[in-house]
Amino acid sequence: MAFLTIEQAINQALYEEMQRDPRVMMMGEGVAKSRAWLLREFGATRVRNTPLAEAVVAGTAVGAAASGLRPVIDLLFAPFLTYAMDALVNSAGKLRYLSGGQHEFPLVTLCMTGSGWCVGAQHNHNLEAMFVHAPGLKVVMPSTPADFKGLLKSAVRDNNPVLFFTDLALLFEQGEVPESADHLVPLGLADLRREGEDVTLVSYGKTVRVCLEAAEQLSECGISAEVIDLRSLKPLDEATVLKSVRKTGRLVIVHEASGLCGMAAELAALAASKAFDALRAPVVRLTGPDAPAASSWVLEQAAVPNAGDVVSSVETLLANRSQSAS
Amino acid sequence: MAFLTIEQAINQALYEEMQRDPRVMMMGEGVAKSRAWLLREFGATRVRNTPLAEAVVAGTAVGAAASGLRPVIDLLFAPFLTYAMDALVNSAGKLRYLSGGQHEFPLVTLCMTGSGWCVGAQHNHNLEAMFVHAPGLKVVMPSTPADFKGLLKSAVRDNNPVLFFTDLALLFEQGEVPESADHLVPLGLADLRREGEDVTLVSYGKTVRVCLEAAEQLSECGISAEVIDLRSLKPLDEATVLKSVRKTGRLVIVHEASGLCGMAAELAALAASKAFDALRAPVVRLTGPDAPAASSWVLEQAAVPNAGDVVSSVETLLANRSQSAS
Amino acid sequence: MNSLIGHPRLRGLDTMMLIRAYEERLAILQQQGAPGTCTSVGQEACAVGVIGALESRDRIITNHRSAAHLIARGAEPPRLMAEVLGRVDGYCGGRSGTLHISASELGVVLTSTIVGAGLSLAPGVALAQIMGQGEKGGIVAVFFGDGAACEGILHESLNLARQWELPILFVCENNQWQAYVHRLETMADESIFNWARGHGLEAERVDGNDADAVGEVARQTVAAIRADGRPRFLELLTYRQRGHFEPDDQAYVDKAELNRWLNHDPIALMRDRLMAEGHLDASTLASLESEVGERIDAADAFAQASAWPDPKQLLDFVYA
Amino acid sequence: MNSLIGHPRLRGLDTMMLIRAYEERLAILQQQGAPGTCTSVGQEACAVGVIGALESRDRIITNHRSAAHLIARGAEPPRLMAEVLGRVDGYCGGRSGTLHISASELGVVLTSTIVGAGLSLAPGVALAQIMGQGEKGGIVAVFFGDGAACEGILHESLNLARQWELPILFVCENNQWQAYVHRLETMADESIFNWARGHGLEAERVDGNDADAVGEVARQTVAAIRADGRPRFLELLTYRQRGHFEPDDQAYVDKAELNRWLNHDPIALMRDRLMAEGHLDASTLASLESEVGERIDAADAFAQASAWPDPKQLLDFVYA
Ligand SMILES: Cc1ncc(C[n+]2csc(CCOP(=O)(O)OP(=O)(O)O)c2C)c(N)n1
Ligand SMILES: Cc1ncc(C[n+]2csc(CCOP(=O)(O)OP(=O)(O)O)c2C)c(N)n1
Ligand SMILES: [Mg+2]
Ligand SMILES: [Mg+2]
Repeated sequence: MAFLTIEQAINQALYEEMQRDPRVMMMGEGVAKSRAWLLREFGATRVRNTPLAEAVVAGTAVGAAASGLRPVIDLLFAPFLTYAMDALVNSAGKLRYLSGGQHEFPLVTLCMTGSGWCVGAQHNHNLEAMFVHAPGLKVVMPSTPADFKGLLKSAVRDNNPVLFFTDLALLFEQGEVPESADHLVPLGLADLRREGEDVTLVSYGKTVRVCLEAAEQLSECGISAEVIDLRSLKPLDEATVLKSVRKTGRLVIVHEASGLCGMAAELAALAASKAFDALRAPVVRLTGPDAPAASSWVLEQAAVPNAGDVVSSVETLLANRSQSAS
Repeated sequence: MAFLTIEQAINQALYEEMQRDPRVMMMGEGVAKSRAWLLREFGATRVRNTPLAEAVVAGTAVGAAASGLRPVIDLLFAPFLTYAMDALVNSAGKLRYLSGGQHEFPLVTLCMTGSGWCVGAQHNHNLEAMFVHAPGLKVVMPSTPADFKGLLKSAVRDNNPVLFFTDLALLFEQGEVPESADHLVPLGLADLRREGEDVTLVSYGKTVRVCLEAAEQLSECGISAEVIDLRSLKPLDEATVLKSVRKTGRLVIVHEASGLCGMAAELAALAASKAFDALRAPVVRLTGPDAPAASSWVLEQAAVPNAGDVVSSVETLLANRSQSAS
Repeated sequence: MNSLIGHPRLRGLDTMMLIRAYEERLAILQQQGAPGTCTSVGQEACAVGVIGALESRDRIITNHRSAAHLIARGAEPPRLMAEVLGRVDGYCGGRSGTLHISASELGVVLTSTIVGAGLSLAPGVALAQIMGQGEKGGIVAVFFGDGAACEGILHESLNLARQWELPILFVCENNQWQAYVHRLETMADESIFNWARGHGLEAERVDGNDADAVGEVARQTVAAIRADGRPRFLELLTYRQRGHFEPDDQAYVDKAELNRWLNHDPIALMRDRLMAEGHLDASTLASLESEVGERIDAADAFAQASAWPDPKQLLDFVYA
Repeated sequence: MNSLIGHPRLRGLDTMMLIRAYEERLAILQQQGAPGTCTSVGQEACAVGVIGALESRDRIITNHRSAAHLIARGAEPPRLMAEVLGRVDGYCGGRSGTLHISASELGVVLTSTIVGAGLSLAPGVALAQIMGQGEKGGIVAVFFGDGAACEGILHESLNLARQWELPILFVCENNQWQAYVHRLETMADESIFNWARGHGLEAERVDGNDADAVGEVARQTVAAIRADGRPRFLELLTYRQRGHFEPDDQAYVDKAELNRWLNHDPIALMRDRLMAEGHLDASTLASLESEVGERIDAADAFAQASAWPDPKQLLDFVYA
């Protein structure tokens, strides 16, 4: 085991995959500087700075992926994906299908998002749900160094386009990471981060920590919360979520992204359709508001669900425990 | 009352609003041809063909809206919005907030989508949920000529950016439309299209008709279905949906868009959190698959929920009626 | 290929006739209820001229108006027609329909109907070529319209191709129309190739209805790209004879302009020239015509007989 | 404005000094925990020269590197600084922070930090002007970087502005850097203004560190736009002295290049020239400097004393 930051875990995953497979290459505005180490190791042919031109960078990755390379592109901040939307949604997501399976798109798109840097809504916008909604794409948003490494490696090896979101606030978090170059975390598998009986807390990215903190606090009041870290948003590990909901009968979903048509909506719908009989209380969504992220620290923080919010939601849910128990 | 197609209702709304307010103007690739009537009436200054450059067309509309005009842009098919995503999501949706309220964006974006034309996923992609998810935008998708007219007029008068989706398959449907130039349908108000007791069918756009057909068929088996046409996806008329769900205890949501993080997820989550106590059966989502739309007629049609699907879902829900009744 | 074809330019004529007949048949099928198409009627010389200058190791990116490019590259009308009709024997198993037909086996890859998307994809295909994927020395020819040239992606694509020295032949078929808008309404300049020159690319403009002229400049340009690996740009002046998408009454089209171009039809031009030069006589022409007609009849019969896809396979090919 | 300022060019110098002092203070605040900023240190002459040529009826669109434009237009450092710190007295009530400061009251509208977004917005602002909104005869000056010039939106914006004859002054501050990438890595050509010329726009390139030279060409260009309503393009050659975003050690920067430009600092250049010409002496300079210092101290105090926004108002201004 090594003790790495998430930043380091990402770099290690990229290094190992580039080492393993000469078809893996990187492109993006400044990648050859931000990942100078990779440039030194693998040279300027495989680690390429690009012009500020997200549309053609993404399109180039799509074209390259269909032609035998395995590109990883870094588009920096998630809102900049709006410039690359045609390449990602209409090309990467659809041209395999529309061609009757002629093309594969082993392509990873890296980007960052999340509050904590006072940069405002044009850098801080958790828009992962847009890509979950779009067909043909996979979406990953891990929360621990080990998962960042293991999922990024799996993403690079996947033959489909994968959107890989990094919550900026996690970048310098540290954690144990298996050293093996074969440490892979499969796409589509959630991680049960804490077992519990009374309520299921589901989250991904930065707010997993919020849920873990809340679970800790809840345990002090005798409430046992199960915490699931989705890690992959698509494919979604429905089984793990449903199993937990069936056990606890209560579901609280927590994320920083806006609520409307977000992942919490998807999970609530999942529970309401496939674990309805087991639900013992209303499903609760704790999400960011339907508002752009403000830069001002106090507003930025006010928009993110925190452990206190989770605790009080759970307490409300369980207040009527005796009544609603079946 | 006039008897109009949806195409005519749209044109009439545009005509009346341009007549009423000289700040209303239109831009888009071919609008001066597809709406030659408006060109003749209002001249080339207010009805403008554009180059194929969706990004700058949308950006221009955003800039014009903030500067005193009230632009309506026609971006043709919904997937082409991917080129206009920065202007819509990052500028129109966020610059009011980020500027602390300095700007308003009275701006309508028209586009078409939906199956029935064998044009495939790059013309047929119901991506309205992406814009519901994005803050600062409003989203409308009507189903009747009267609503097209009344909602488009309201959209033009609204001081926020409105995405206005037209399901192509409806374009030549006919219906009664109030003649008054003041016929407005407010954004954010659903329409209870049919009253019922046993189940609530919620839909929007083309599949409203599917639900009405299903309700008719169900009535023949003695099942009474309530049908709600959302009309506005954002703002969403939560009250009408919740009231109905509280009455019937059963909810089936039907749309053509993909399911993951779509409107059906949002509505299911709404019911599971705010009408949980009234729910008597699992919430059902009948949506398009997580797949691009194929061109081939049979595949295209297979991807759209039909009345038979709705009927059999409802029958399944009600099969256990006695057991699950509280 | 027809056994009557002695002279190589006759082969070009024959291909243009096949393209024309194929698309005219599609227009008829459309009137009988088949999906509409964007025909390349009037632009056949662009496809035949440029694609004739390419080799099998090269890659081609086309767009919504793809039939000429596909057939010039050797695509079989039966499978094309089956695709347009949405049948299993189509190149894409019916999933594409007419608007995004890829035929990787022919090197026609990644067809997108999003205007300008080909320009975003081409650098990646070329990058893979110079990074050792596929056969050595291949180049990419990307076909796009005057309308696509107005999309911002042109600028990004030209800049990247130049900066990274990607072996791309940019082929702008300037057919004067962008759906229902004349290009003079959307661009103040007469020429598009100046935009490429602004990027420092070598760029030429040529009569796109003259297959000989297109072939000549294309051969030179392809040779130059192969020699130094740098991108180059061709603007082919041509005209969209049948309107944007079948059916199109072209009521909005200036009849005088249309007639000028009809009188400069690429097939008639080549036919008359070959006859004048003694490479073609009336009876050979008649045989070519009848063989083309037979091929199209056969394609039509094949396509109509082809099965519909199985709805159970709706979800095939979403993910790899 | 300082009472010591007799000569109009002294006002320009004073403004540049104010901008510099303001941004250097922000850099210090950043080290103390305030949010980082993209300073325009080294580029002050671009702002002062161009904005000095505009009138109040004109509109300005800036970007992430906005302080010089805002202050040159008359924005008050206390309210700017409060905005950077996220406080209620900022121009945007703390919602923007440093990256998207609009000040509509000054005609600085629609600031987006998305690189190139200003280019998409400018035609709409200009369109409103020529369609009778706002004061008659106004133009739009849109500032953007060499990096933004690589985005496809440049092409679309130039083409639309030309085609619709929109009164836009495109101002490209070519500061040689695009975040951490040198522009020679992203564009093969020495010049950006050739791209505009490829679009048929009149375009000039000028030393962006010489406020006199910028002012001269800007005045001529603005007059020309006002006369015929057509867009024009200026490329201002300048340099980003402090790196991309505070803090930035610039380890990746070529020291020789940086030094060349430090030796051609816009403030020093103007100061020395005014002294040489007898418009400025050492004691006046010292007074100007100390007044600037006082203004910045006051701004700092104001900003730090300004209240934080109320979280209860989190949802204000999402919808109109
Ligand atoms: C981004 C986008 N916008 C609009 C369309 C609709 N559309 C399809 S073809 C076409 C005209 C394209 O003109 P041009 O590029 O000149 O090609 P041509 O059709 O003339 O061959 C349009 C507007 C589209 N498919 N994609
Ligand atoms: C679309 C987009 N891509 C990337 C960024 C991140 N970013 C912010 S400023 C900047 C550099 C822009 O370079 P340039 O346009 O030359 O302006 P400069 O910073 O040099 O003033 C980058 C890459 C962004 N804000 N928006
Ligand atoms: Mg054209
Ligand atoms: Mg720069």
